[in-house]
Amino acid sequence: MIKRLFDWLKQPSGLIAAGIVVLALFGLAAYGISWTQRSPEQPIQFPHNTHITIGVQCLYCHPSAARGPVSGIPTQAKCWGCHRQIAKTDTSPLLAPLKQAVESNTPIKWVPVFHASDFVQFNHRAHVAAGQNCENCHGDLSQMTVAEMPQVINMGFCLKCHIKVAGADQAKFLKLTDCGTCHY
Amino acid sequence: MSDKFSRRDFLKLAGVGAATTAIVTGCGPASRYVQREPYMKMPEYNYNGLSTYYATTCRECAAGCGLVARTMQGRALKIEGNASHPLNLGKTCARGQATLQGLYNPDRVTDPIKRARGSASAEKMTWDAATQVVADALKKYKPDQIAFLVGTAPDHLFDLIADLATATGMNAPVRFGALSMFDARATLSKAAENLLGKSGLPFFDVGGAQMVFSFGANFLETWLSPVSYTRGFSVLRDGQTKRRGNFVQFEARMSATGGKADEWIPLRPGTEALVALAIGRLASELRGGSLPRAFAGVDPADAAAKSGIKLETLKRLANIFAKSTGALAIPGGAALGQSNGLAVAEAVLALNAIAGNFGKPGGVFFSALAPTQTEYQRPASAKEMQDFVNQLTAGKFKALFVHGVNPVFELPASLNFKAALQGVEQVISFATFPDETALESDYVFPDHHGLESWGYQRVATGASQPVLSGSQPTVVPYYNTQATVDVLLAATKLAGGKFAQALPFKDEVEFLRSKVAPLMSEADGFFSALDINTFMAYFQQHGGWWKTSDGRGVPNVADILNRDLKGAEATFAGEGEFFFTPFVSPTLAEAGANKPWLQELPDAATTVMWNTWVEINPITAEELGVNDDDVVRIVSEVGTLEVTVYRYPAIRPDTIAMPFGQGHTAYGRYAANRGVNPADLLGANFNEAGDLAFAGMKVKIEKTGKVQPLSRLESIMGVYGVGMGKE
Amino acid sequence: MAENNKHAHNSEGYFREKHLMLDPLPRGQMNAMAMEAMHHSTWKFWTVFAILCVIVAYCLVYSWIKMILEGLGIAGVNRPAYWGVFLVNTVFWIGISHAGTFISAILRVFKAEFRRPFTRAAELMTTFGLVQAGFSIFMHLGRIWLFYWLMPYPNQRMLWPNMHSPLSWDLLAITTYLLSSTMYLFLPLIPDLAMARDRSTGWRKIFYRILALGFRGTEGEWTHLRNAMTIFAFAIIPVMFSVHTIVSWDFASATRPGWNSTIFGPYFIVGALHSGMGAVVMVLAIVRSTMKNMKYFIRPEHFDGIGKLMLIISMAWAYFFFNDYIVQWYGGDKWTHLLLHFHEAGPMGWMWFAMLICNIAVPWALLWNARWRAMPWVTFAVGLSINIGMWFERYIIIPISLTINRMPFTWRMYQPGVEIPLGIGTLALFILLYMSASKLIPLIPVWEVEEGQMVHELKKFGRETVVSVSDLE
Amino acid sequence: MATETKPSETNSSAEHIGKWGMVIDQDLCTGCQACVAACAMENNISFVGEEDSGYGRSMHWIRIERFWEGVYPEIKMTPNQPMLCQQCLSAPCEPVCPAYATVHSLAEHINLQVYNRCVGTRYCGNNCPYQMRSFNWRDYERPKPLDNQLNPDVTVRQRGVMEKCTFCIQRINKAEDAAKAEGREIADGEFTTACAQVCPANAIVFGRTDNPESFVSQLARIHGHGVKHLEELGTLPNVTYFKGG
Repeated sequence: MIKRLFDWLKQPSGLIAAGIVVLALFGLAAYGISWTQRSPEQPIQFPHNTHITIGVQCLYCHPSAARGPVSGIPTQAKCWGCHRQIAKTDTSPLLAPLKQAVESNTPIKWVPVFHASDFVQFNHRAHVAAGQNCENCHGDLSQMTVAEMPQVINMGFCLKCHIKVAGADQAKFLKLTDCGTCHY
Repeated sequence: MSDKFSRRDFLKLAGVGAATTAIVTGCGPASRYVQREPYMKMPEYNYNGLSTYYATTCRECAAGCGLVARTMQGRALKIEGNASHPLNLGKTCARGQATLQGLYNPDRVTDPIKRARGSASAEKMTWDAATQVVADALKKYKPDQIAFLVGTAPDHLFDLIADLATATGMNAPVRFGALSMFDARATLSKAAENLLGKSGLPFFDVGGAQMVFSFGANFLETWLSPVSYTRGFSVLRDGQTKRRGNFVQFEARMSATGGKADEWIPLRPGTEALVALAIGRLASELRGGSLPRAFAGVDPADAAAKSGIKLETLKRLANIFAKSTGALAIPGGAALGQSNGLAVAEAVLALNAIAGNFGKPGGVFFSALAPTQTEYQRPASAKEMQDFVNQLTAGKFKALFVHGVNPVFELPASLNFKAALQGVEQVISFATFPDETALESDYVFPDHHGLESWGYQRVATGASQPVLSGSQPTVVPYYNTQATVDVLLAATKLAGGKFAQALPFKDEVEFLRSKVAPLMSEADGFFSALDINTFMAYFQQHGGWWKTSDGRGVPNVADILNRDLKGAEATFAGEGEFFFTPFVSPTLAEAGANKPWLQELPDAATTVMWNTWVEINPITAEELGVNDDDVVRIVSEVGTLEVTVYRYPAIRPDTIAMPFGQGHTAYGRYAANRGVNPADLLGANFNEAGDLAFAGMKVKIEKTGKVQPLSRLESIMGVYGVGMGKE
Repeated sequence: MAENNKHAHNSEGYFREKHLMLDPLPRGQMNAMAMEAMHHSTWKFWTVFAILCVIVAYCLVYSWIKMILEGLGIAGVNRPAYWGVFLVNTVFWIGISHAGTFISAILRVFKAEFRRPFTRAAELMTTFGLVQAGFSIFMHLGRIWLFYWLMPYPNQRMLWPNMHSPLSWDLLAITTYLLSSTMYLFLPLIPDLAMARDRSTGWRKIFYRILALGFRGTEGEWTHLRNAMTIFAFAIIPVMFSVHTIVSWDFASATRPGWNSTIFGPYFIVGALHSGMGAVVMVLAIVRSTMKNMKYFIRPEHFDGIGKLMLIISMAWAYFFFNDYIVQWYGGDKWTHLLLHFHEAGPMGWMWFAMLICNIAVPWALLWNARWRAMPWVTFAVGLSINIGMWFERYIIIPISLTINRMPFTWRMYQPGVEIPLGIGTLALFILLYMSASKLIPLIPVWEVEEGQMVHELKKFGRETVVSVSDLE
Repeated sequence: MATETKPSETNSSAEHIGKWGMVIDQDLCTGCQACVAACAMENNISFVGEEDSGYGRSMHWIRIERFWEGVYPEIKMTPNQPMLCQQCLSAPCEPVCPAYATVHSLAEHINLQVYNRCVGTRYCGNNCPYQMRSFNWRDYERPKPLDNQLNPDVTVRQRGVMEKCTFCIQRINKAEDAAKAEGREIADGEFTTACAQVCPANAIVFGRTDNPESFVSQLARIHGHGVKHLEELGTLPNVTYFKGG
């Protein structure tokens, strides 16, 4: 009966059927991969681009990036500091959640996009101090509304940059490629 | 908010298991499963991902060490010692480290509850209702029908209740704790009163000494202020900047402290006084001159015979004591917990007179009294507790408030505190954890955990200067608990009348300020301020207030040797061939048993974890025909216990020892129904000073044939050669 | 073969019934016999088969999944015995797998004629044994779902396996051995598959047709096959030696008392052959007694031949054991002395003595005698005792030696937990595979037997009758 | 069990000095277990319960060993011996790991354990002469809300992963980062490991061994008789013991 299967596969309809199956499988795989890389739903479609175009510095809202491991999400007190003075706040539907949150004094549940795994000890401070610009990893947010992943950020991505930065400096190379620098 | 934030955030960090491996390839899908709630208004001294440190005071025992709590985003992460705190200089003991496991213990009392006594089930109440209950109790009963039972620590709650009592004619609050019972503090202060002129807690400057004779004092484990005494010990041992000091331990069972001694003298229990006096006599003979009256009464040969120490050993020790500079003799531990405990204390104190070290470095002092304190307030002795229990039984008290102490577990079974509670109409416990006493009360109105609460605590001993150690909340209260002080204040307001007048305070903090305010006018404090706000700010920042000057009292020892000291031997209650020596587990002690990591810490002497054992000399074990891990029944005059045998090579063959700390019937999942409680064997025997003669019993041992293996860290093969085959 | 007691019988008839090579049957009949053995299976067979399936399902599949989900806690491993029965079984199965190659490759290379009927049975053992070894070593991993990190493959982390570690070599060596031994099993199989193809119908026919690769038995095909087999026979011998040497380095290159011993390489190989021969003889005895027509193919002469080998290997093993012991003792390291003492006098001392009895005393006592040697059940018993003894030996080397280290504070005994069902599971799976194989492929390399029969004859020199072989090439 | 170190050996060449080191004065150690508790709290070590801890599966990264000398009544406890990962400069655990999960940090000169690379062959555990590696035999339960105290600077380990003392590398990195931020070198005693920080008897001291002025180096000079355990194996430990007495 194996023979019969082969014969059936040889004729055109069989070939087409096989082709369809293969394509379906590839499609599914592609969808799955893209799904893992899509940026998540946020409570507010926060427009980074507008804020950047009016000249707000990244570190204004994420000050911890210059001081500690995590950049942190701004407190809504900070948002309100400006937005209470902007008429648009009361009108814009985009800002309604913020208004509502501030009035009801409930926190806004943001969903982190850039997310170091549990076993990676990432420190923003060192990278900012080393003169890395935010966009090197986070992409050009002046082109985005909500934050998105410009590229897969994994150990390969980190290492490539670390090796480049270290250059010929042996001590630096050792420290920047040391497992113990990030994993403990 | 903030602690909520952190908890959510923490699910990520703590997300072991699938998450960790699912995202080995880096970020991506995992990020979708987390939500983050930012602070509403972040404190301006705070940054995301950076820790904040708060100074506070350790509540794990009454010593009052200063702590610094590392917190991040509303969670307490780690406890460190407060480096500037004069008592512990940045160090802590294991219990202090494990405080966090109490704070985040899964078995805390989460809400105020009402229960039928002894029943596990309980119904939750609102705090308003709870306050009303307290207020009613205050109003309903005559002041002298209301009793307060609080922990050993002389803290702000004690002051508040004391003020209330004096203002309203209630009974003064009773302070008690197992540690103070096993420390035999009453005996020490009585001996001081008899010999050193005034009642007080003596302080032994181990650090300054060169040759320490310790009669049963387990000062490296739980005795009085273990951390500060351990610091002293490390100075004693320091052989680089000075000559390395030596140390001899007299005790029937080698404690962890005795294990560090250069020489361990296993004397017969009850003969400590004799031995001390004999050494005193021999030493003063060596010194020459007239023989002091204190030692005249004792015959060294006789002492040697009774104590089982060779006479030449006594002579040698006496010689060492007489010749060495900076000799110091310390009475404590099981030596005092005998019928002749007071005699022992006096004899040993008298021994110091030969060294003539009173009030000198490396000698005996009176502990520095805490600021604004005029005299030493010692916690209730066991005898006083017995009277208290009798009053309860007699129904003298209608309402009993319990805080910070667990008498049902800690008091000897023979005192039968549990039954005594039947004589009380209303028992209200303020316990943070569901301990045995809370289980036997009608209401539990849980207090904050120490790391969540305000307060201060007087340092009774251990520091050379007067110290008032301060507490502040390091994290937001995790459960629906309330500070007992606040509850009482609110209740007194509801009760009105003289209650309300007695405590005219808005809340706990205001009360604290009123108590701390006088310190601003005190001399040579290490900080001061002109207004109370600044002062309180410093007080919290530094974790308390202390003087820069030495506050230790110099004893008046005019004719200390010019009296008759009776070297009476101890009498032992109950018949049986073995002296019974309970000792306090250094890690579990009063309140450690519900903290899993303290359970998993090996005992310093036996390396046993998670259970209770009885230490029996291998020779004795052979005679009895029992082996390691065999379960034996121990019969005292008041009770019996079944406990596993540990063949302990460093204990007298006629003595057995058991750790105190396990054997809870409640107190959370890690403590409940684990091990046994030696307090169930202890009879109501006291020494002259009213302290419990816990080491003053003789017991029988019976085989049960059962076997229950102990978890030890050590290898029984490697350390004792068991099962290694004959060479 | 039978010279040693020809004085007893010198008759030609005696030689023939004893000597497979001397009473040839027509090819057709012999093929038919092999096929019949393959097709014919009793209810007993199927009951055993079913029981084994249940055992595998519970002991192997269920227990393993449970262990993966709950962690190694349900096994008996602890500190200091980080390795336990899993590694014991791994070494044990690799040892079993050695016999196959040894018999078929080495005996083939040395043209030992008595090998012919049971080369395949031995080669099957190699392959199936290696499968069990692989299972056992994967069971022992703490995070088995990451096993692929042990394989060298390019990745963006720029991470490679650590080639300093014997475990990495293990992985390579075992995979190499598995592949080559499978090939080596397959090559001699081709003519028989072709034979089976021509004698069967239905799905079997398709099955054999696919496997037989269209072998038709032309002269050219035979030459190619012979060359291929010769090449493999020579090539696989060093692989075999390397595999167990590397396994031994897992221990020899560690800094533990009782482990870092220079003799471990050859010691382990001899040990492997020891248990392997034992296993082969057991399999043959079972096959002979249970399968149809096998009494014709497998005869006392074969047990006699294997028996001699077993005796020699047992002596070699004894020598290496003594050598290892004496060298370690002479080394004078205090921890090693403790360990040696612990082996004999410790709580597991009985195992140490049992090992010596099973591995040395029993074979030496029973295999000296030619008549006993030729009795299948005797050699079966000896094989069994040798396998038990060799399992004990590995148990002593791994968990028991791990008990004693340089930190007496940590010494602790080891009690196996879920290892026991998992071990039984691997054994059951091994038997199961073997049983199914016995029904799918001819267990007897019929063509080799025929080949042998073609070239054997009895020659009379004066009063002496001898078996002579005229070589093919 | 241990041999004396001659100063010539310790100061011979760079890779024999290392970077971070610890000295432990056994004469001071009272066996109070404070270091064990502190280590557990700092490094998210899970507790294993009575049964497993009795079967040699306790996860302590530091354990205090004590033996007995003599027989009653002339019996003595040997000086308490806190054993932790000796952070060997030539460590037996490193070459045997097939996955490079335990590697030598060429930047910090200590032995790293990379939890997320570990596949759990446990070969390192066998090969550690000090038996100072603990394995996650199960996913040990940490009931809520106990997980609140977990230190975010330290990975929480999964079942099937080997772990060991890291010389509190999270503190090392933090201190180095802080020093870098202020453009200076780390001062001696600026930070220390959890065990050294808590030790009430000051028996444990941690610091830079490659800096002759650091407190550890000075201590090592003062007590001439420092002992490195199992040094005859050539592991070059970074922890020195003073027997004292």
